[in-house]
Amino acid sequence: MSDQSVSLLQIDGLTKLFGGLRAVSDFSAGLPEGALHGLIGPNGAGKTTVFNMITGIYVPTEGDIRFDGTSLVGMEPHLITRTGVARTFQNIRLFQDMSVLDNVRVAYHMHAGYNLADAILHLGRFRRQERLQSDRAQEFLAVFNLTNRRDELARNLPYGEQRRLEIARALATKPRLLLLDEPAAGMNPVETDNLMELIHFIRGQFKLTILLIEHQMRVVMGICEWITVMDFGQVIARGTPKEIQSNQRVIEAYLGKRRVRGL
Amino acid sequence: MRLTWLRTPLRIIAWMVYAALSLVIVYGVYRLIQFKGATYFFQALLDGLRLGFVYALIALGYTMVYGIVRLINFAHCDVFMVGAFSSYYAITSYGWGIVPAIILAMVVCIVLNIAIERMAYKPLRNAPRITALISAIGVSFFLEYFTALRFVFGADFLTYKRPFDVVVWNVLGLSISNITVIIVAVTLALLALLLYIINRTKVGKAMRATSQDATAARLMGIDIDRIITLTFGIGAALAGAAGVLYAIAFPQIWTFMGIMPGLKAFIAAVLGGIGNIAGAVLGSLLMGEIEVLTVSFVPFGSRIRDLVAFLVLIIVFLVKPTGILGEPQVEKV
Amino acid sequence: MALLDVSDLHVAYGAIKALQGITFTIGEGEIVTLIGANGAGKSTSLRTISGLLRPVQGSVCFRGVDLTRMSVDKIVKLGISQVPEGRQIFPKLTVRENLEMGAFTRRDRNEINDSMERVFSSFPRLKERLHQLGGTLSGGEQQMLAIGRGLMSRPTLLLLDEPSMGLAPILVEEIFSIISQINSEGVSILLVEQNAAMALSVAHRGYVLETGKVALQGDASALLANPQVQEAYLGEG
Amino acid sequence: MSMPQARCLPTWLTTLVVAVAVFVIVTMLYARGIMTSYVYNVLQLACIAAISALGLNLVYGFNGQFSLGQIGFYAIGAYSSALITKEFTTYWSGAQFSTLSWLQAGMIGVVVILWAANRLHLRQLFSRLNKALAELRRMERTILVAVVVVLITLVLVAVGAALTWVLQLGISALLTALIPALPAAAAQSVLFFLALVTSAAFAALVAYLVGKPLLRLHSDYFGIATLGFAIVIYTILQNSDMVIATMKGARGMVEIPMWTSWPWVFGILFVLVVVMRNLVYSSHGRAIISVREDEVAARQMGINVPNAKVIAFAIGGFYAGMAGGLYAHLIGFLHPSTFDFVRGFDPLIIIVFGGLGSMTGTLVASGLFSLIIEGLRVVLPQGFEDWRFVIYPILLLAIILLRQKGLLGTHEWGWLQPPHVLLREVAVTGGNPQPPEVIP
Amino acid sequence: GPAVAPTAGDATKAPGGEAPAGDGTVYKVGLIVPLSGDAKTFGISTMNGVMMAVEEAKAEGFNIDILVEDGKCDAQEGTNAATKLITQDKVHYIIGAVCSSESLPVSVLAEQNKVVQITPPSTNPAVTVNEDGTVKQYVFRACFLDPFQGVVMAALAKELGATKAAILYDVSNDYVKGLAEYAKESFEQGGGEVAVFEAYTKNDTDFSAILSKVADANVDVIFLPDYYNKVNLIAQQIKEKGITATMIGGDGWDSSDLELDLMEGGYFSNHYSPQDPRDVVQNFVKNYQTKYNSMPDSFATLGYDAAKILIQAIQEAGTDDTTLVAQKMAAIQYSGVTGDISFDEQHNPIKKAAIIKISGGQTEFFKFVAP
Ligand SMILES: Nc1ncnc2c1ncn2[C@@H]1O[C@H](COP(=O)(O)OP(=O)(O)OP(=O)(O)O)[C@@H](O)[C@H]1O
Ligand SMILES: Nc1ncnc2c1ncn2[C@@H]1O[C@H](COP(=O)(O)OP(=O)(O)OP(=O)(O)O)[C@@H](O)[C@H]1O
Ligand SMILES: [Mg+2]
Ligand SMILES: [Mg+2]
Repeated sequence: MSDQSVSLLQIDGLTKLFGGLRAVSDFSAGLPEGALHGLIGPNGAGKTTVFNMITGIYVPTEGDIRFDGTSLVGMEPHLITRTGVARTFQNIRLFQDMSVLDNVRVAYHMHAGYNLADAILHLGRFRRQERLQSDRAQEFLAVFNLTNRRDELARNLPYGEQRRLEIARALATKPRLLLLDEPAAGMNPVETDNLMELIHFIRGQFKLTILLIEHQMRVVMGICEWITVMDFGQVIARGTPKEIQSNQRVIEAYLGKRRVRGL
Repeated sequence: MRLTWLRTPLRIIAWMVYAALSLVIVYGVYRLIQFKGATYFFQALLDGLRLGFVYALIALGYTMVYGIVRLINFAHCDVFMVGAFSSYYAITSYGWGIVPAIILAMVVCIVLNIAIERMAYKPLRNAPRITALISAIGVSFFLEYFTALRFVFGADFLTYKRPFDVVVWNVLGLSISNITVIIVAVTLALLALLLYIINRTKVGKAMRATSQDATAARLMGIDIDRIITLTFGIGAALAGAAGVLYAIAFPQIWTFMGIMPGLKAFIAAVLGGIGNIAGAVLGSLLMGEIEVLTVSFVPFGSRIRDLVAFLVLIIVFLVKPTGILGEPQVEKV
Repeated sequence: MALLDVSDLHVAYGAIKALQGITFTIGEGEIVTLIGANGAGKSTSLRTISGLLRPVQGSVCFRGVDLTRMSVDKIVKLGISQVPEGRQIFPKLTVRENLEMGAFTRRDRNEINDSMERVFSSFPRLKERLHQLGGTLSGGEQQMLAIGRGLMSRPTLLLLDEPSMGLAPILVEEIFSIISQINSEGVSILLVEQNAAMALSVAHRGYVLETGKVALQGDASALLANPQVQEAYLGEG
Repeated sequence: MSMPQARCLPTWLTTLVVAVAVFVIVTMLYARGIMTSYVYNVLQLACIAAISALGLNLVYGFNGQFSLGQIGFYAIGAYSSALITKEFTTYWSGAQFSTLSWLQAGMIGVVVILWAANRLHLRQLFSRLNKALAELRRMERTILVAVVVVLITLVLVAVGAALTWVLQLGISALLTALIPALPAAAAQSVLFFLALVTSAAFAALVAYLVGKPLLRLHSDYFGIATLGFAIVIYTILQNSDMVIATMKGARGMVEIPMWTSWPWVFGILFVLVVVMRNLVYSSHGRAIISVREDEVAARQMGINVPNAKVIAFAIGGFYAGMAGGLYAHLIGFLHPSTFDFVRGFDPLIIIVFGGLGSMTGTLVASGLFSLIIEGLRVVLPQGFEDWRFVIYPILLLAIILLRQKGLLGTHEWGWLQPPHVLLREVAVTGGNPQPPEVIP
Repeated sequence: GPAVAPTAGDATKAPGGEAPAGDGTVYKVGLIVPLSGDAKTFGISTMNGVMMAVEEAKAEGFNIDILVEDGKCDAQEGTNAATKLITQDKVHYIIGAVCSSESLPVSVLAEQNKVVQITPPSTNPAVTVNEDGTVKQYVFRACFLDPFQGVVMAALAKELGATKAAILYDVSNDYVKGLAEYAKESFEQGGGEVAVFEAYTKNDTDFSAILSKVADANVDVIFLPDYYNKVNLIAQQIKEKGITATMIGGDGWDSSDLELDLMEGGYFSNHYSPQDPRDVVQNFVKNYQTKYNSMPDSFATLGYDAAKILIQAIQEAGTDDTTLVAQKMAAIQYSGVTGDISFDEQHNPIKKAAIIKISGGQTEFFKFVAP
């Protein structure tokens, strides 16, 4: 797929060592604009580590990550976000003691459009922008069906809503690329189905490119157009869901011989 | 750009810089020794070591409790003071020897510290960490001001009568007293004992587990109340022993005696990497040496010994944000 | 007499009433599963059984002994072991030390080593990571470690809270077969799962919780066939 | 959280009424002689404690950075403002405005250096330099880079110093021309104001410079490093007479004009509360709070975490500096022992006591704190003076144990509550259907 | 042994309990001393001395009402204590405070409110004198100033034949620092050499590094101008270092808690000598011992004399008019335990110093030195 015309995200020879452990080794991939790709692989294969390197949490030992032509390697995480990359976390990381609305508004900070002095003096610009920001944030909440939870503390939300809030928050940074790390974990099949629809919806709505890590095959196979499979930090297969499902190596390393029920 | 022609001159400059630096260092050390003679220099080193071991004795208790319950136990230094006072009364009023006096101090401190834990920390186990810290500060104030009342210990500065005579040996022109030897020996023994308990025994592992995730520890069948009580007990025993030895080294006691050595020792523990037993000793030794060497060799050193010590602390932090032996903070995202 | 009798259990977090009178039993050698949506009170039930939470009302009896006033460590010593939701492994202990902590209540070194070998045979990955710190393991590895640690105490009753969460499909399969295997060795299991289909396929009986109450109960196969369950929890509606 | 309710009065109005009432009542009572200077003084001290604690509340309560260094900034504010006003009244340096003008010019110089260093994008510069020199060995490269570093530093410092010098001349001329021309009372007020603001800004700048490297440290390590900073300041103050004789070191700096009065203290507290409130309930405030909640997530939300931390820390330093300045001019005497590290616990105790992250809590707790310590002085009978500090920790412990989240938890009152966000009918642009409801 | 200090309650009889004498005026006096914190023991001694004087006066029918406040050896606390006493309790006279850091802000308030203040032991010149050299009309002190005592100590060293001296002092204590600086100046002027002039801070307990310097310099005398508690600690370590130089100290040494065997052969200057045969001294020592079960130290002595001076000034003025009392005090001729006292134009007492020698584990009177 790296041969596809223009890649929004282009990863080349990415390697990450933790001490002696090769968590990711010579990983390459390309993601065209508007794609919805899946990244799967056994536990500990290095998927989250790839996300962490894209978003600047870890600095790669080797290799390059280009987003829309600029290299993200060595860039500070918040600057990476500013170039248009957003993510969710495998273990939900919300701002627990802030309200649902404020969680989203924090993400909107970089588009706040007023400075400290405006805020302290409550100048006109502050009022206008704050109004705008609240409206935007509430729009996100509406999309994610969280409007009636607006003033609740994030920590008091049930799990499924926390997951949705995390995605809403990521979207508020106005990304072009969204990285979702196991968004369906801990959801039951019905909730998972809803999530899938939601992902589809936001992709169209916000013109996103999405890279998704997930272990629930009903999600990956259901919505991804293209899948990359990792094992021991390396790519072991790429292809359409159909191809992957029948790939012998993937079955051995990851899917298992018996098809998982509920797929 | 062809820059290769730069290589040779640059390399020459580099070697010159290295040579100059080495010369400066060698000369500096030479001057230090020459300043007042080798004896003076080594005596300073030795005095620093002794002070360091005194700090280490206190720091062990701090770091032990911190390592398990993540609480900066500000009351530790006051428990230490109570230990010193109880041995004082045993020695002056009842003529006890050093060993029974230490044991008494340890027992008194253990009882006191466990009582404090029950009353001031245990109810706060589920509260934010800072609340327990404020509680510890409150306990510390209480102990200091309460014991200064007339009918408790009183506000006087009491001279501590050592239960044995000081013997000063002269080795190669350096004077070493039996007090130094005792302090070093006791500190090292306690260090070994603590390391053994924490790393090798089941209780020690239970302590570490409790410190990392108390709920999970309970699910393993660990009675965390017992473990925490035990931790405070061990901390108190260390404070008791330290109190007596400190009073023997610097034979004067009063109810506020704990604050400064306590602070220094705690900071030394942080310098070494808080929660790390060996780090506490290392940090303390460094702290002691810095102080004594500053006083001995830096102009106006005795006025600014604290300043230098804390500047070193800050510099160490900038290089190693979790202290000398502290594990780096890893967070898996 | 059933192994575990839970009757009319009410549990609250402050003002939030998480459980509002649930009753269920687990027989000797049974696998029982609790299913339900997020926030239904599944984890709360497990936490109450293992003593982490105190009920407002109701009782939990294990072989006729009331657990509701007992401390967690005593309950563990009775033979109840919980694998908590969200793994909760000890991040700064090595994999090996984590497993040893699981055997905290046991004394015999040889038996402990035996158990450890058994865990390794189920999860070979853990053996490879033996000296790595728990906190740096990947999500799935941590889950394996948590289950392995739960098994180390040789429990009579094992409480599993979403053991398949975040695991690769091949391991999910594996875990469920391990669950069946442990059960066949006589360990009773209370299983909480989002993946209701799989849970019901290994369980003997099941209970469906809805907002703190038991909505449905019955044999696993009957529940699997129940159209309500299918629609709400199996995604096959 | 409060639901939208039909209020008869907007919150700002009730809050303003209460503030004005407090101000007027105290002023009246004092003017009528019903309130003694003692109570009047203690009230001012309580307000000063509140200002310093508010600053710490931003650093710890809202930003989550455990700092024990607040007392250091308090000391900086106290001593520098005292030097300024004392120079005005006594010409101790032979001039009337040199401290003030040097401080102001110096701060501008430092800020310019920092700004320039920032604009130069040094990190990129060096990586580019490194790349350009790729064919050289590491050792050789290091030398060249070191030379560049030294050169840039020298240039920046030179520019800053030159700027400072020129500015100082200008500022000093300006002050000399303007202030003495005012009527005496006005001149005094203007100067006092300048002294307070300048020294608070100075404290903030020091906080910025100290915080920049130290804020990388985690929780308790940062706490201890800031404690170290406070002790460094304390030691410097003890030896201050070696550099500036007027500061007198351990003898204590005397005859600082006693200009602080209730209107000053209350007015400044009022303004600073408004500033804090507006800051907290802005996007910048939310960014600061999010850092407390989860640094990693905050970064991923595009927040410049180091920056957010250092800004909060500098603002906290500003508040402490302001409080210190007011204190110096209330007591009229400064002694290093007032800035002992044990005193540094006071603002920490106050904010935990009131409820971390609650501005109302901080205000209430500061009042209560002073009330306990001074109230005991009044209440205890003769002969029990030494019981004051025995009872105070008992009360502290009792309250902490009974209200573990502090007096007010995170609750706020009146206008200090989070501003109400309008519920909007939002139409999702594009007219797509809403995603289906997920099972509750 | 530990002094059994009474609480203020024992000493203060219920105010106003006695029938007003003479014109019926009750003279309200405030006493500010540190009663909490690490200077508490000094505060208690001072208070004991003051209370003895007050009770004697009461027994003679003088109508005095004394109110005690804790100044905690701290500027803010001292200020609060003083404003409370002045504005709430309406006292016209203040005895205190002990630490200069308390006395200084109190002196400003006293001057503003025309309240007569006499501090027993604060030596900081700024307590009685403004920076511009003018005297605070209402503020006095009972102790001699650092320059005088410093000179006395230096002269004593010379007299003992010392040529090389070490001076160790506490930078954080202005009394100690002042003494050290004046002793140094004076000793050097007399041709001596101060080979070691080293500072330490209040909380130091380990003096090994400084003492290595002292040992290395081989001095004849060591000036230790600190209080007895610190001196005990330093002397112990001096002994352990094997240093044999003569130790010389100031009035801070005067305490029953001074470890005499450590100071053997040492000298210190004091306000009086217990061996002084005058009645006033003998009565004071005897009464103090019966009342408090310990020998009076310098704080108690100065507290006693300060209170006596105040009472005498009030009696001479015969009214409660503080301006008059201050004038009377400025011109007072008082004869007390610490000698015959009058005030110089800066409100510092002019009195003799007694040199005390320590030998054979006893203190003995050596000689008087007049200013
Ligand atoms: N900070 C770290 N220090 C040391 N090892 C690490 C660190 N982070 C990850 N690892 C190791 O790197 C490997 C890859 O981890 P990663 O989290 O990327 O796996 P993953 O593919 O996301 O797995 P999962 O599906 O279970 O979440 C694992 O073996 C893990 O133990
Ligand atoms: N610590 C807590 N404090 C307050 N409320 C809580 C707490 N833990 C759980 N709750 C509430 O109790 C209810 C039951 O929660 P529980 O965790 O038992 O649900 P669950 O069935 O395990 O859900 P999930 O599938 O998300 O794990 C929920 O409404 C939840 O919000
Ligand atoms: Mg992962
Ligand atoms: Mg759950």
